Order: sequence, then C-alpha cells, then structure tokens
Amino acid sequence: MTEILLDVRDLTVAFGTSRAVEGLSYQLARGETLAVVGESGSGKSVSSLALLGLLPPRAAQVLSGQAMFGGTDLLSLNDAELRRIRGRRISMIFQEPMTSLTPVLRLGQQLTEGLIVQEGLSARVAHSRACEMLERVGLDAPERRMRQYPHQLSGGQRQRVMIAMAMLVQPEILIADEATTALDVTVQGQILDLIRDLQAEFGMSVLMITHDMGVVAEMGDRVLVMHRGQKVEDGHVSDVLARPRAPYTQGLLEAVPRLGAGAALRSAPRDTAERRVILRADGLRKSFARRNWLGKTQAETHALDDVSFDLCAGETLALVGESGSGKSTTGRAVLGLMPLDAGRVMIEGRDLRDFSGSALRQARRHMQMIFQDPFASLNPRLSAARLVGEPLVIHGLARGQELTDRVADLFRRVGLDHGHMTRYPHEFSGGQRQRLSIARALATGPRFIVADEPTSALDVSIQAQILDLMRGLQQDLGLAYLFISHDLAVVERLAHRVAVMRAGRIVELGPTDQVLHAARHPYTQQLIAAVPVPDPALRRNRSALAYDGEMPMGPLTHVAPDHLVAQ
Amino acid sequence: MITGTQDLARDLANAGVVRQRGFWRGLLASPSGVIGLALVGVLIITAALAPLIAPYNPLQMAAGPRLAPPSLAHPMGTDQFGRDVLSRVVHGARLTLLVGTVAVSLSLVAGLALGLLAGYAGGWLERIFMRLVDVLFSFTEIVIALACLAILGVGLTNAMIAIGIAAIPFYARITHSVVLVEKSKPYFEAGIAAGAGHMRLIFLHLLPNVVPTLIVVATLGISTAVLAAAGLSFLGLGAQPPQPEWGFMLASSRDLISRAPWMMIFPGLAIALTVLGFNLLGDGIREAMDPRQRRRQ
Amino acid sequence: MLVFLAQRLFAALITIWIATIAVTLLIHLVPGDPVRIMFGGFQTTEAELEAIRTRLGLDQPIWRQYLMFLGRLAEGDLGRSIVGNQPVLDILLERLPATLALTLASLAVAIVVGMGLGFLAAVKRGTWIDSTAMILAIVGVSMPHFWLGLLLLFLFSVTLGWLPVAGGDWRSLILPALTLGLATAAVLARMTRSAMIDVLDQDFVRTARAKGLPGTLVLSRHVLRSGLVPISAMLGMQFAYLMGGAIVVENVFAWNGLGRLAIQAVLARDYPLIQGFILFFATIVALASVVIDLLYAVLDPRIRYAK
Amino acid sequence: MTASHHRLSAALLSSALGLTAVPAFAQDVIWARYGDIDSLDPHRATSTLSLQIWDQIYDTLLAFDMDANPVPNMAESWEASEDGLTYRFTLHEGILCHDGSPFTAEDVRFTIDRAFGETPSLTRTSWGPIESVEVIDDLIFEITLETPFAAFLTFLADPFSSMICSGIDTDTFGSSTAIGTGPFKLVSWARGSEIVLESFDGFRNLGQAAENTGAPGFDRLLVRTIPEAQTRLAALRTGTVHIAEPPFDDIDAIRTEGLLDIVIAENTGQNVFWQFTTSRPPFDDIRARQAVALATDPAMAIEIIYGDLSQREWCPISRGVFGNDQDFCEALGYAHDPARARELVAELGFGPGNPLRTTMLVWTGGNRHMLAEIFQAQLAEANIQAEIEIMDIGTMNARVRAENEDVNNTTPGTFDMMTWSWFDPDILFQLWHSPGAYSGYQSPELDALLQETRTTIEPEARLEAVHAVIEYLMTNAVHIGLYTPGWEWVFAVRPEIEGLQVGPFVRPNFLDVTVAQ
Repeated sequence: MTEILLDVRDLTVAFGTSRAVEGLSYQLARGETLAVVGESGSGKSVSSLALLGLLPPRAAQVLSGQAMFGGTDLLSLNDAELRRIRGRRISMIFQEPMTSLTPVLRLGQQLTEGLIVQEGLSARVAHSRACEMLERVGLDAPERRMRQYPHQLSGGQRQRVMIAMAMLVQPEILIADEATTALDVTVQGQILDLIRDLQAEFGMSVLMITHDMGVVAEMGDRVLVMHRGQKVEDGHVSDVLARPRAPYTQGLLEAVPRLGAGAALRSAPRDTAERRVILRADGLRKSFARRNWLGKTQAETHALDDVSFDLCAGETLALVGESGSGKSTTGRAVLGLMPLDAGRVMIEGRDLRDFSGSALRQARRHMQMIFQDPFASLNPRLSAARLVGEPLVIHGLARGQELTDRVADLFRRVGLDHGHMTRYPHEFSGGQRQRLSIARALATGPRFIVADEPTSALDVSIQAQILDLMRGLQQDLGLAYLFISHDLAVVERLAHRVAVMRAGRIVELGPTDQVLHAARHPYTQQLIAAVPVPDPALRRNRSALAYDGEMPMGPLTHVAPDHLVAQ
Repeated sequence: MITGTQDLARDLANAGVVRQRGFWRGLLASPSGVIGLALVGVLIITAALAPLIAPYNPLQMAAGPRLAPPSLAHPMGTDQFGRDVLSRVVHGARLTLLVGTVAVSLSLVAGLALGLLAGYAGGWLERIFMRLVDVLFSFTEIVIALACLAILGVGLTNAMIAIGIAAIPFYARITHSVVLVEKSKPYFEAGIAAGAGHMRLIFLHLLPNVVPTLIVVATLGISTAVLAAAGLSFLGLGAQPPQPEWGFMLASSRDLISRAPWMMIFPGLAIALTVLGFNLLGDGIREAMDPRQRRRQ
Repeated sequence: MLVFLAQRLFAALITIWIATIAVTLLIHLVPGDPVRIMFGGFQTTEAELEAIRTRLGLDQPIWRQYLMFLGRLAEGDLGRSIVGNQPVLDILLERLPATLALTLASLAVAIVVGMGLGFLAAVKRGTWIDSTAMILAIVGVSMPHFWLGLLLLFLFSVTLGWLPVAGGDWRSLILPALTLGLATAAVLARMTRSAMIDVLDQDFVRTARAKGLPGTLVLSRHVLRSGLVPISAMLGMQFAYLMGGAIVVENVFAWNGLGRLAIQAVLARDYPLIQGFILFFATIVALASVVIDLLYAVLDPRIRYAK
Repeated sequence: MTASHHRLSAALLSSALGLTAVPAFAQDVIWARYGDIDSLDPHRATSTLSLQIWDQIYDTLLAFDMDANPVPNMAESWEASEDGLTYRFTLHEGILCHDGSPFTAEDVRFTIDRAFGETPSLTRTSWGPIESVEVIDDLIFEITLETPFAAFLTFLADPFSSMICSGIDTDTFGSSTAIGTGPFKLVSWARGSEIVLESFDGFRNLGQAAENTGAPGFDRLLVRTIPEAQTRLAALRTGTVHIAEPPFDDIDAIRTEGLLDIVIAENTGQNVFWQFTTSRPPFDDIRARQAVALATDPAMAIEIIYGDLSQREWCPISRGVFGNDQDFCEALGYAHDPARARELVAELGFGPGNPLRTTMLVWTGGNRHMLAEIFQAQLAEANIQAEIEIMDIGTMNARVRAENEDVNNTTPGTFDMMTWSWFDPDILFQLWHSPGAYSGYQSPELDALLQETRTTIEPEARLEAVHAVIEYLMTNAVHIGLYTPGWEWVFAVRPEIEGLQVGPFVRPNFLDVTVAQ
C-alpha cells in the first residue's frame, strides 16, 4: 500500500576484523518514521552512515548488502554518484550540535554552500532560501544569524540550524542520528516537536536513530531494535513497546526507569516529628567570574543564588535540574569543597565556616561524597583496599589489623569480595567501582553523603543495583543522601523530597510525590512534560513545553506543608 | 617537537592512560618503540662498555695516519691528529648520555617541583608564577642557555647546567598543565572530601599521577638536551678539547669537510641516531600509552 | 578582538619588561669582576677600569642601575659594545635584517614543506604516503641543524659546486634557509598532521560531506580553514624556535646575523652586547607572537567575536 | 670539462647577480677574511685584522721596505740630534687627505697628541717616551723624546703610527668615518660583513714597496668577513671573492689543482710563544714552566698542522726582527725531552695518578686549537693535565692579565699560547718591563736589561742588550718561543688578480694589483 522508499537488505559492515553491522535488513516507507534503537555499539549509527558512504575511509568496510533507493543501490555508487544523493535527497542531522558545524565559517556560508554547489543556485537565491528556512525552524532574525558563527548560538539553536540545513534541499529522507541526545530535556522536547512538524509539512521519511525508548515511543511509527550489530526485532512501535518478543527488548524495557512508576526504592518515610536536621544550607550564593588574566572580572554567572534547604537524618533529598542549574555546585558547596560568596552551611548546628583547616578535615568524616564517574574518582595509583581504607588512615580511626578488618567489612557491606582488595581500580567493572566509591564514603561512618549523579554513567541494569544498595545502606545505617540527578525517574524511585533547580535557584521544593505529580512551578511542569515516556499511549503534553511566560524566580513560599514554590 | 610535547602531556594526562597495563606489550608492538628501544639500548651499551668496544684510546694521537679514510683498521677513519674516529665516537656516547640525563634530571626535578607547587597552590601565586614561566618560555631555550653560559663561562659542565636551567620553564609548564588536569579529576576532590591534608594530596594523590606523564616527556626531553648540548659544543660553548663530544667533533670537522668528510659524517650520524632513538622511544611510549594515538595510526 | 589584541600586546610588554630586569641582573650574576673580564685588556690601568665602572654605573646600587638602564633604554641607548666600542643598538640593527631574512625564508620553507607534508599525511592517513611523510618528519626532527647544514654544504657547495655560500646575496641564503626550514618543517609536519587529523575526525567534516560537497571543497574550506586555527596558535612558538635555531645555523653558514653576533659576544664575554642581544631577541619574539596572535584571531571567529 | 663548466656558470651567475648592483665599468677586488676589524681608529685596536685595513686607509711617516727596514715615506727626510732625543722631520709636499685638504705637520701633531690624549692609543707606549711635538712650518716638525728610544723610527713605519687628518669628525671617527692619506678612501663599513674602500685619486706612493706611484689600478676594494675557511674557499673557487686565506688542510690540494695562486707572507714578525701565570702555583716554580717547555714538541706539532707553512721559532722574537738569532736561542732553549719533563713534574710532587693540573689558554682560529690539542696530548705524557680554553684574542689578553693579577685565586695557574707581531725587539720591553702588558713575570733585573734595549741606539751594543734579555727570559722560562708565523699569512689568490704583494708584518699591498678581464 505504502511506497517503499528505502530497502536495505543484508547489510554487513566491518571495522577491521570485527563486524559492526551484520545482515541488517529493513524498509522505510514514504512519509513514515522508523526509529532505530539500541545501546552504544549496537551498530545503529554505522548502518546509516554506511548508506551515504560517510564511514571513515579505510577503517570501515561494507562487506555485503544492498540499499535500494529510487531504483539504485546506494552501496554500489561511487563517491561522486553518492554526492548527488547526499544532502539532496537524503539529509542527516547529528548528535553533537556543538561540533557538527564548522566553527570558523559563518552560518550563512554553511547553509548555502550545499545549494550553490549542489543545486547550482545563485548566492542570492540560496541566501533568501536559507533565511526562510531559518525562520521556519524557529530562529529569530535570520539575516543576522546568517552572519553569525556557530559559537554565538546555544546548543538548541545550533541544532535548529542543522535541521534547517538538512531541510533546505527538501530531502526525501531525513536521518536523525541521536539528534537530541546531547540536549537538555526541555530543549530535546522542542526539537522533537520541530522534526515532527517539519515531517508533517514536507512529507519526508525520517530515520530516527536513538538509544532512548522514550524518544522511540514519542516519534516512531515503526521501531527497529538492534543489539551487537544485528536486528533483534522490528515492528510497529505500539506493538514492540507493549509486547516485546525478543528477550533483549524485554530486558531493555524493564530496566528503563519510568517516571510515574512509583517509589520502588524509597526507604520507609520517617515520621516528621522525629526529623532531625543534620545539614542546613542557608542562602548560599556563588558566582563564577570569568576573569581576564589581570584578574579583573569580565563576566559573572550566578551558579548559586540564595539556595536554602534542610537535610534530615535518614532522608534522601534530590536536587534535580538541567545542566548548569547549579545542582552539582550546591553539592560541592555543602561539603565545603568550594568557597561561597554568601550564605552558610550548618552541619549539625555548627557553621562550616567555623571549622579551621584541620578541624574541617576532621569534620569531613561525617560527610562524604559519591561521584558521577566512579573511575575518575578513584586514584588509579592506589589499590582498592588502600582507597577504601584511606579515610580511616587520614582520620586515624584504625591501623594495622584493625584497619584490614574494617576494610574487609566495608567490602562485604557493599557486595565486593574480600579478594578484590588487592586489585586496582582499572581492574573493576563500572558498577564495582561505584561500589568501591560507596565503601570509601562509608568508611568513616558519615551522617550524610552527597551523591552526584551516582548512576548516570552506568548501564540501566547496573543502575538499579546501585540504587538498591544505596537504599539498603540508608535503611541500615540511617544515612541521609543529598542526591543530585537530572533523571526524574531515578529521583522518583529514591528520593523522599525533591528540590528543583533552575539557573542557580531552587524553584520548587517538596515531597517527591507532590513535586513530580502535582507540580506547581511552570518549570517543574515543563521538565516533567519534556521527559519522553516509553509508551506511545502517553505522548507528551506539548502545551506545558510551550510555556512562554516569565518563569517566576522569586523567593520560595509555602503552597502546602513542606511544599515550597518560587513566586 | 617541544610544542607537540606539551599537548602530548596533556593528552596523556587527560586519557589517564599512562598507567595502563600491557604497556611493554604495547611498546614492543609499535615499530617506533622497538626501533627506539634498540637505538637507545645500543647507546647505553656502547657507553657502558666504551673501553671494551673502542679499538683505540680516544685521545691517542697518531693511532693511525692523519686524516685516513675509513678502512678495516679505522672503520670510521682518523682525524687530523691520527686519532681513531670510531673510538672517539664510542667514547662520545658516554658524554652524550651523561649530558642528556644530567640536564634532563636537573630540569625535571626543578620543573616538577615548581609546576607542582604552582598548580597545587593556585591563586595569585600560580598566576604570577606561570606568567613568569611564560615569559621565560618565550625567550626560547637557546637564549636562556646562552645567558647562563655568559654568566658561567663555557665548558661542557656549564653547558649541561645551562641546558638544564633553560628547560626548567618547559618542564614547569608541562607539570603545571598536567597538575591542572589531575586536579580537575574527581579523585583529587575525593581526596579532599575524605579529609586529606596538603602533604597527602600532593605526595599521594598528585605526584604519583603526574610523574608517569613527565617520564614520557623526559624521554623526549633527553633528545632535545642531547641536541642542545651538541649544538653548544658545535658553537664552541660546550665541550672543550680533547673531549670526544660529538658536537665538538663536528665543529672540528668543519674545516676538513672536503678533505675528510668522514669526520663530519660519523659523529653527526651518532647524534642523529641517538636523538632519533629517544624520539622514537618517546613516540613508542606515547603510542603504547595513549589508545587515541594508536587508533590514529 | 580589540581586547584580545590589547591583552596580547600587554603580555608582550610584560615579557620585554621582565627581559630588562633579567639583563640587568645578568651582569651581577657573573662570578668575579665583569669589568675586569671585559676591559682588563692590553695596557689598561686600574684607574681606567674604575672610570669604566663609573661610566657603566656599576658602582651604584642595583635598583639605581636598573633605573639608569631604563632611562638609557628610553633614549634607545643600549650601551656600547666592549669589542670595537660601537653602540650596541647600531650593531644589533645592522644584523637584524640578515636574521630576519633567514628566519622568514626558513619559515616559508617550513610552512610550504612542513604544512604541505603534514596535510597530505593527514588526508592520506594510514597509507604509505602517510608513513613515508612521518618517517621523514621524525628523521628530520632528529637531525641536528648544524649537521644537516654541513651535509648540505658538503653536497651543494663542495661536491657539486652549485651554490656559493658567501657573498650575502640571495643565493647564499638558500642553504641556510633550507637547513633551518627543513628542520622546522619536520616539526611542523607532525603538528600539522596531528591538528588536521583532529579536524578530520570532527563531526563538522562529516556534516560537510553529508551535505554532498565535493571532497576538495570539504578539505579546502572546512578542514584546512579549521586546521589552520590550532596550527597558527603553534606558529608563535615555532617562530621563536626558528629565531633560536638561526643562532646555530648562522654559525654554520657564516650568515652574518644576530646569532653569529650572540655567539661571538658570549665567547668574548662582551656583556653589553649580550644584554642587548637578549633584550632585542625577547622583543622580536614577543612582537612576532603578537603578530601571530593577530593571525590567530583573524582565523578564529571565536576570538574575533569575543566580547 | 665538468669543473670548468661549473666555473663558467658560476662566473656567469656571479656576474649576473653579485655584481649587478655596481656600475658595469667598476672594477672591484674582493678580499675575504675570517674576521672583521675592531675599529677604523688606529688608536683603538691592536688586531692584525684592523691593522691591515688601516694600512689601506692611512699612510705612515716612514715605510718598510720588503726586508722590513724603515725607509722615507710621507717624511722625505729626517735628522736626529746627537743625543738621540730630538728628531726633525720634513714632509713631502702635496700630500692630500681624503677630504681634499693638504696633509701638514699640524696633522702629525694632531695624531700624536691624540695618541697621548684623553683616551690614549692602546699602543701608546710603543710611540716611545715622546715629550713634545713642535710644528716648525707646514712641512717641518720636531719630536722631542725624554730618553733615547731605539725603536722610534721603526715604529713610525708601522700602521700603529698611522697619520690621521685633523679634519675628522670626532663623533663618528673610527666607527663610520675615517680620514687618512692612504691609497683608499672609506666608503662604508657594515660591521661584521663588509668594508667598502674606494681608490683615492689623490694618492701618491712616496715610499711603499710597490712600483705604482699613484692611486691603485682598480676602483674598489671590498673586504668581506667570511669566518669559515671552507666557505672562503668555496667563494674563491666560484669567483665570489678574489683573495682569501684558504683552509690549511686544503693548501696542498689547491697547489696541485693550480687554479688559485698561493701567496705566503714573509717577514711577518709573528711569534707564538708560551707564557705563564707566575703569580701562583704551579708556574711560580720555574720547574713547572720548564716541564711544559720540555714536554712539548712544537716542531712536530707545526709539521702536522701547518706542514711547511710555519717554522720552529726558538727565540722570543720572530725571525726578521732585530736580535733574532736561531743558534743563540736554540742553545738556551728547551729541546723536546719528555723524560726530563716527567722528572721535573715528579720533583714538584705530581705523577701518573696525580697529574699536574692546569689550563692552557688558546686564541681561536688559524688551527691553533688543533696545535693545542697536540700539545695537550704531549703534556699528558709528562703527567701534566691541561684543559684547553679557546677564546678570541681580546678576551685572551684580558684573561691572561686577570690571571696574573688574581693572586688570591686558589685554582691552579694557567699558561697560554700567546701571539704577537712586532717590528722590533721593543716588544719585549712592552711585554715584560714592569708593570708589563699582562702584569706577568717581573723582576728589577729584567727591567734594567729591558731599559737597556730601549735606550741603546748603536746597533751592535743594542744587539748585545737584546740578547741579554733573551737569555734572561729563556733561562728563567718566562717567554718561550714556539713557532712563526702564526696567523693570516697565507693568501689564496684568483688568477685574474695580479700583482698582490704582502709586505712585512702581513700587510697586503694593493698598489700594484690589476684585475684581468
């Protein structure tokens, strides 16, 4: 019934001796969106690059296959012939908007050069077409944009330029290779909407390459799941997501944290009456000044602006927000790892500033940190046992046999073998390394731990294990966590309370269920709305994303007990 | 080469790969590593066993006829005094190795200490210090070395010191940039968070992670030092007669270039091969340690 | 960009300022009595030496000497050379054109050969062209300037008799410029290759190819332009190294520039001349690096349009 | 055929490129030397390189004939008083300065006053004990001495006594201007690279040893600095220069090849000798000095390095200089005797495991460093370990003096291969009479002997006095002759240049030079 535009059969691509893609076949119909999903290294990008001859020369080789497009086999064309198709009938947009545009050339030149070289248009015609398209993709002042350089635009704006560039030639197929992965979640939502609108308007087919099941559910008509270079299964999005047949797809879908799935890992909520505040942040302020080399301030960015919150014993407070919102800065600030411009941090009622250098070091045994990248946060020169034991040595808590015993005990506690003690960090897997970090953080028996994106560098299955471990430890030891994350689904599973940060300020703070399910602040609503959900039935609420009023960024006020919102 | 080295140091530090296992396997798998290792090995053996290898005393005049071309008795010919060029080249290996290691050790230790302190301390101290280093750097090493020699007077020992001093800004700068990379890694902050003191942070966390990268740089640095020393000797500012220093031998071959080209060819070849050896070894180590580099090949 | 340039210019001034301090200190670091070392020649009396000390201001406190030095510097007076008693500035200015000619000619050789080779190797990465170019480059890096010079001298002047090496006309510039240029070309080739490979691996190159642009246009417009940015950043240092290398090469070829002067001055311990040379050299390198920064800024819009 | 082809093309190239800047009719002679002059001012330098150029720009009252005897030149006649204290000179008429003014007795007085003035000539003691200069008229003047001075007339033939015209600009004189009465006018001096001289039409040859009585027979003399011997040779071969000192090791080949003429200077007056820092150990002990002399074999060393271009010189003054007598000196000298040297060294308490350490200072250039290496090896056999330090002559002069004066220095004393060229044994007075040029060895006895050589005018008596000084210097091992000549005395000349003569004391004379087309 529908016209098959692209028919790929038995595509095999090799990198040296290893096969990145093996025997891949699929079809793309006119006007449809095919989502190709898989983890990194599954061959999903390679397969599409191979179609257009964009694989790195010599390193990669197409061993077999056919790709019929309008009666010709793309794989049999030489470079000159392919060029007539590339950027004319098939366009691509890529993952990194920061690096996908040539930094030293004006946008105008980059937008029009294809039209001039390929279509033989005059510079003036190409210019006006480019301006029109810039306007179409939602960029203001297109004439000015044409004269700008890539670095003068934000990431989202650059991705819009990339899309404009791809759409200028009105291609039959648009290949979007992880086109939204590097963007913040709200920007991602906007870009996905733009692609959908353009598809509706121009009627092209879209090949959407992604690792995000949410994006698949949101965009795809059909989905193709890849694993280790091979097709695992394909079919209509609603079928595959609802009733995955391949075990791999099932596992993948199960591990994906879903917002709204509930408090699976949350430890038992404590009675509010017993709440004992162990950490109080009070009006934290910090601005990073870009100084010139004379030390004169040139520009200031407010990383923290009047940030206040409490953390009680045994509870998990999540700090969420997009990149640059100040959540990591807050984490470092409360540990005294960074001097503040104003405000104070109270640890069990004592101002952190009152501690002198050595007293501060002593105080650190009560507060520890777990980092995002478990490998980078472990000194590669020290053995696992020394790493875990180091805080004990520093604080003079144990020596000799006692030290060994306590370290062994910590290993057991985080689920590592005794035999792991003599190994070095690079000999551990990612999940094991994060366990090591946790063991180290636990060594001095701290009251609270700042966990900065502790699971975002891990695969989804490992992620769950680590969250499980953290919850268990909280239960057993009465630890408090300041949990920093951009992933609302993860936060929902672990946190008792959530603080939403934007531009260095907390805009909403309250119990997890209230913040995530009855958000009061438009920004929180936007954040939640932007999260793609791996369920085609639950497509995002586009109106929340389109919020274009002024975001209230004033002081926090109570809207309910324990629930504060910026006015 | 120098500019490249700074990037190399930062790359290595960023990659955090200096500590990777299978280093020797990697080194032996790269052609540059093998050839470099072989050349440097030959140099070290030659230097160690010079009296056994050299057929004559390097200072003995009239060991053969004057200015004799290469022959079985004198494979590299003789010089204007009838000294055996081969014996001189063989003994020259000792001086070369000595100059290379002493000069590099001097600049490495001083540069490491300065760069480490500035990088660790941060703030105004760092700013002023690094500015000063930048300035010295732009004087270029040869001019600093000339200034040192103008103060100290000429001679091989002074040349060695001068080369060592001249390279301090370079090592300080590299150390500083590596320290900055290491300092920005979370493990360093993890150390602070664990409550470690200054000494612990510097000597347990920073130093062990900075030194391996610096060792790589120093390997390349030896080639620079050897070249510089030969250059100064060539200019008459370094080795003095009758030292069989290669650069000096080249200088004294200048007037005989048409009559006895072997006097110019062999010491020059010795310098070039030595420098090539250390450069290849450095490249080999770089390849063995930095997967990014390996991929590029 | 004006701010950027002002900063670079200021940095250059700081360099020169520190150079003035360094050269003032230089003479005080000399062990023994520099005046006696310099002037204690044939038939000079102690009274004459004392007069010289007074004339040079060496009997003054050191800060005073520094101020005097600055004062004279402001009038363009760098003192007088010991050997021949000529004004140092005159001598330096007289030698400058020769060194600049050599340095610039070498730079041209280095850029044409080195960047050409490096670019070719990067584009033909992994082929025999790449390997050959890189073997040439590492051999070139390892080759001492002065030996290469002697070899070229032996080949072209002594054996073949093609190129005269004396006379000071442009033909006698060929061999020294080739020597210095080739040695630098080897360094530049490695840097260029590495910079170009970085660029070739960048996403925007793929973007340009995905647009269907012909390969030559991708290379010339997107790759080369972008690769020139990091390379131009390295050129400043390369210029300084060329100037330094010129000191050696000038001595091989008896090229009558600042480098020969410097060695003669060191051997003769002609301190005013050494001081003048260091100051002069630092100034040229500093100013050259400003010029190269300007080039860098022109090539890189991120700097050109920085506020 | 190939060689001549190259030569031809090189000649074409050089005429096309090298000389195009010059008007086609100009005839240039290009003379390349290893180094540059220090100054154009005859009172401000002592190097042979400088002196050779002064000789072209300035003229002297007397001149040397080819046998190094002083003969009338600018001064056509003179009379000495009975007591030898007053000399009355008469100048030739019509001598012209380069600025066109006539040269008169006033200019003579100007020159002598300048030599003793505020910044006196570096060689002022060589002028002798001049008390006054009295100008009688334009052409006649009288010089009065405090004491008789035997070397007075010979000095007036030496370029150190070059006559300077009083019209000089005192600010630029010596560095960019010079006015004399010599055969060439100064056009320009680019330091370190080139001196351009132009034939002076107004020149008259009044006494110089040349046939030409007027201005030189070509237009310009270009004196270039080309430090590398091989470079000079290449330049000679390609015709870029006409006259230059060739590399010593190539001289045989050049002679065989026959393209270039080799001109060797005679009567150079040059003497290379040992002297020692006698103010501190080890050379405060005569045995150490003698050991050095006995351990070294100059004859063998110069044979290796210079072949027949140099000769063993036993005396402290050179062959051709008044008082030189090889037999007399050899009898007093130290023939090569390493065994005896070892004995003396052993007496001083040194031996094979514990060599006598010292430093040998050597003047750079002229293959002297090679000679030094041979001496170094010879000394090593007598258990004397000598470091070599090579430096330019100016530095060496200063260094030797500083070594002598630095009494409190605890490092071993040095010795040096010193070089001097002089026309008269009066050099010994300047070197050794207290305080001495180098503040070296001094004794009242020696001072008395030296004074005698100065004030004794009568030749036979003076010869005796000179011999007495020589005997004293040699038996005390203070000044030990090595060889002669020692620097810049070999010239390779292209065939198109004819008539180049090298006068006494290595002064090339261009008056008879012609350039073949």
